[in-house]
Amino acid sequence: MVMDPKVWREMGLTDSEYEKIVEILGREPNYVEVGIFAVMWSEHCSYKTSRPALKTLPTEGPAILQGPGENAGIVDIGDGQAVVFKIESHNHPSAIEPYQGAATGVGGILRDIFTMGARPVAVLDSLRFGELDNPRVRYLFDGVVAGISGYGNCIGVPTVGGEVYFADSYEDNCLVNVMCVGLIDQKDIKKGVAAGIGNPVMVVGAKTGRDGIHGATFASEELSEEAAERRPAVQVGDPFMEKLLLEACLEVIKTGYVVGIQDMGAAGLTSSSCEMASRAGTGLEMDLALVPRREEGMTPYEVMLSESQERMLLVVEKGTEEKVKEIFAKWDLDAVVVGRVTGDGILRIKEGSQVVAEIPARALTEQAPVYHRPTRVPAYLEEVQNYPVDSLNMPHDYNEVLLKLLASPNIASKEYAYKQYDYMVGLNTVVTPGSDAAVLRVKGTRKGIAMTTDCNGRYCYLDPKTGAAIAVAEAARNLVCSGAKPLAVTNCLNFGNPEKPEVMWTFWQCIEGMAEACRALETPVTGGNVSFYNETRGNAVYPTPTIGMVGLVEDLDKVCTQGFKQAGDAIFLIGENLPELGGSEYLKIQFGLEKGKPPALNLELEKKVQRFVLDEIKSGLIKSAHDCSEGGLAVALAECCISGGIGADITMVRRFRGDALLFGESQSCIIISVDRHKGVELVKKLVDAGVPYTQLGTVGGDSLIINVVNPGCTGCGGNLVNLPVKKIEETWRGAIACLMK
Amino acid sequence: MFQAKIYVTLRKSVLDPQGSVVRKSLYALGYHNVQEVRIGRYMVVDLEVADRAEAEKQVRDMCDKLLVNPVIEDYTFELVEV
Amino acid sequence: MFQAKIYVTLRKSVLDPQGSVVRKSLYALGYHNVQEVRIGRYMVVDLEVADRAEAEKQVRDMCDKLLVNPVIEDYTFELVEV
Amino acid sequence: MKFGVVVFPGSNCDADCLHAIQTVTGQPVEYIWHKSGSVDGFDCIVLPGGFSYGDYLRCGAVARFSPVMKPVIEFARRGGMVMGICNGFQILTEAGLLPGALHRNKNLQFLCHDTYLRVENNTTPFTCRASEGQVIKIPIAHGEGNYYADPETLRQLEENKQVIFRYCDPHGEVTPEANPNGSLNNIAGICNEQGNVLGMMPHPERCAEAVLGNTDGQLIFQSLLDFWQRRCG
Ligand SMILES: Nc1ncnc2c1ncn2[C@@H]1O[C@H](COP(=O)(O)OP(=O)(O)O)[C@@H](O)[C@H]1O
Ligand SMILES: [Mg+2]
Repeated sequence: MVMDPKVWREMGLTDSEYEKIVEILGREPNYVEVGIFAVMWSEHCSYKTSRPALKTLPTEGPAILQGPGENAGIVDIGDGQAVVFKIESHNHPSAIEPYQGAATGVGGILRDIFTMGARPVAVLDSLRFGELDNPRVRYLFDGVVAGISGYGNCIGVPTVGGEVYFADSYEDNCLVNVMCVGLIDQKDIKKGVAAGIGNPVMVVGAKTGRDGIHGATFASEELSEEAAERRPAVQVGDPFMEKLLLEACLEVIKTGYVVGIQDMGAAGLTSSSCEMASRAGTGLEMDLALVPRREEGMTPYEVMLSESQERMLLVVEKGTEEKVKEIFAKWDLDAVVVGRVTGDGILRIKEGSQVVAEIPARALTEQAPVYHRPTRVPAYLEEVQNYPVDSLNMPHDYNEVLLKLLASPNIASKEYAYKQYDYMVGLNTVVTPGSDAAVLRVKGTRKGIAMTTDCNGRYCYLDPKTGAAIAVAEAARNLVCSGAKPLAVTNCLNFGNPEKPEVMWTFWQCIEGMAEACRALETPVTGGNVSFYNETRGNAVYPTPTIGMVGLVEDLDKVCTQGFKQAGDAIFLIGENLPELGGSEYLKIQFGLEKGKPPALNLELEKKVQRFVLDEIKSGLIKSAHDCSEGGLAVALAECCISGGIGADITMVRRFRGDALLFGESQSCIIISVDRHKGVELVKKLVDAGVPYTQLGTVGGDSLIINVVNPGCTGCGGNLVNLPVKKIEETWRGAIACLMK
Repeated sequence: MFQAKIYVTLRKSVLDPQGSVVRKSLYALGYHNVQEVRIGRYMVVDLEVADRAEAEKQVRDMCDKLLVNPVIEDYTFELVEV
Repeated sequence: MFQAKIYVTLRKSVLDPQGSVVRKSLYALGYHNVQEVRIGRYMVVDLEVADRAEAEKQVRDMCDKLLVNPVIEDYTFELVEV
Repeated sequence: MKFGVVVFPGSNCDADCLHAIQTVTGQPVEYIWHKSGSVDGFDCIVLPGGFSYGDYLRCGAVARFSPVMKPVIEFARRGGMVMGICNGFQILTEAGLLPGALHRNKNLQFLCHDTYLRVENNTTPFTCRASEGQVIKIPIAHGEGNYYADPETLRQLEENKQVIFRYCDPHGEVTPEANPNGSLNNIAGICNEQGNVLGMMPHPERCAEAVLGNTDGQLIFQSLLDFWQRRCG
């Protein structure tokens, strides 16, 4: 019987993809098989558009134990221990149902970590929304934060960091990227492989319902009204179930009975089974009648494609089934044998005795189509990059501008969000949200692990390659400022519709920039996630390649934070402040402009600055460190004052426009403070290392004072900023809560 | 004045984790006859409106706009004059 | 078989933070007629019991033991044969 | 002195409590599984924080029917020391070992931040190392810590000095601004009439080590040990 083309087209397959399926199978597929191909070959699961670009990223390094291809990446942190980490998007579901969308996003990424055998120790959330003056945006922001809080707090994994940006381009497509970090003894590492012919396959955890059928396909198209109509039953997260599943899985992994394990994420049973078989070069035979169900009358198609949460697929050593069941029973969970590993490479799905689908496992994974989509430079670029930023008027009142910047939601304190997160559970959080990177101790050692997420989408919009490279550099800089050596990267690439050549061009540019920066800073990519089609009615989100990075603190006594520590300490700027106003928050706040060329990134200088700062944090010379990012030098100084609860007296030489000096966002700039008697020693070291620097002033008092002297011009200098720290802090801390009222 | 009693339930195919924990707990307490438990919200809204039709319109409106999440929930309501 | 519909409300003397937030939001949305909002739980329990009196006894029992916290909550219920 | 930390399904501060007790007191401490039918051999039992049974229905409502709660209740009635932190406090009220109830925070949000507490009664096993009126800094992390009791119960609590901790400002002033969740009388922790059962919303186990930046929580675990060894109280 020949299938109506409408069937596969509605499932998201093209006619030529359908022909390829017929060719692979040597026959017409049946309905279940088309459904299985459709999800596995969806953009979300197959990476058919992004794969050629992703291949160009650096993925190897001495510390990398597991690069891309598994459920999460793994880096060595010494003493037989390792860090397991990964980031993932849940953008589309969150736009429809913010609470559950974000909650299940947390649930999914946690499973990616504990499926490797690691105990999740931290979550970070990287969020993007439209502007807060829109009530729908406030609803989304509140819902997403509550969802992350609801799930993460309940399961007891602290949410220790993240970022939130607001820009119009995200109004219809909010971005919800969640990263999870886990700790593991290297000997316990597990992989998603269905090895050992004859070994039983088990489904464990929640029962299967009709949730989110075709969620992966849904995530692979633009959000339109029709798409919203066709939306699958929304998945509701059950963090309590996940907590039990987490404990049970870790317990069972310790026994050594587990051969392979994988969570059921997008495309549920379908993706977990064929990926596990494909990695091991085996086949799987499963009887769907044995899968525990929540609803009656589910068809094989529905069972295979259900995206019910909190489920795992396990392959265990033959003969250990009962012992495995016992452990799950202890945690009040179902564990059911549904099939076995076979040697023929075929994914064979039965319902009772009837075979309902028979597909070579590799056809679904490795043989998925790959597209080299055309690229074209977007027309807007030239206009925005050449905007005559330097002809704008300078402000009269720098105090007012600084306060406006501090109250801008992109710069203001994000404690409205992280106050709702339990960031302490687990007793590891040494540096809590609010500094440059979060630091967690590794109990029983002197070590700490540091983590951060970063990406300025506006920079990527204005210059995708530089923007993506800056995201990597900033992430590394944040880790360095906390005293950690950057180790490795996971990324979440959020873009518009890749079928548009302009989007594809920015995608490639971002990958190039990211690859270059990762190479230079020796932070290989261990995996990540691509989310395309973040686009509605022709409006795509800013290209947003979020970088998640982890680093190692060798000695927790040497952890550094951003707050100024003591009156009298000397303040220095390490790096070089240049006249670069393009892409700054200042331009947006003061002129409503998101234009200009973003700040340049000199990777050689970046490396030098980072190496110097890290070395001198370790030597104990540096007492505080904070990198300049959005809002520039003035905002960074204000944050050092707020965190330290103390003022600063700054004097700078004016070599270019005052607004660029204070609010420009030059890269590779770090504000540090040292003991007043150590200034000379520091300068000598800086000179020896050939690192540019500027002495800025002194810690002390209860105001932030910034004076500017202008050598060539009498009367041009003077006091630009003089604000009580208390006032600065109130403005910065209360801004978002005030907008959310 | 009218009082609206609004009953909000999770849609049929949507997972109800609360309900299933409560069902298990009731079972453990010896209530073996319990088949299913679904947990929703019950809201009582007092409205200073004279006219029933108007009250009805307003309540429906509030539910659609704020009180109910149509993506996962269904609702019914009753109006009592008080 | 019976279906019990159980309505749980916060006691009058207990402040209802959820209700007052919802009331304020409704007001902000332009529903100026709203006087009070109280938010509680609505539970539907399916009971495989043949006899109404027995069903009633069981439901009351469950409420007193588990489903309702008498320190802060009140409840009423209805039984429908299904 | 032997401590036991009960593990309910969904407890997530169990390991934290174990770790803090071990680090601060150096005494033996073990987990007690929720299905356990006995608590024999333990001298102090801790019900840890977390989301037992997902906090579904009401916080602590389902956990209080766990098999282990029967021996815990007996142990408490015999005068054994029982301490409930956060979710543990909620379980103790649901179980009737402590009066009142904890419901949604006033602002409806989960709140995680440091709070200041005034020690209102230093004659209990949990506070004997403190001075009366001492101000300590202990973090909260809860969505439902809004303490309620009817007026009569509240009056009795105050009269019997059963209010052990009150939210206050850094100087010890009990102000509305210092009240994070809407609790009546700024109540953060109470004990039973006999003084051997404590419930508190803030988490002392989270601030009992220097590396975490605050050691005020040690006071409570040290008090327990000193009380047991008759060095205070
Ligand atoms: N959504 C969030 N969740 C948790 N922590 C957050 C979130 N947003 C921001 N933070 C925290 O606030 C601090 C400042 O964030 P950000 O402005 O992005 O810093 P930076 O510019 O140094 O990268 C960091 O500690 C960050 O982890
Ligand atoms: Mg940032």
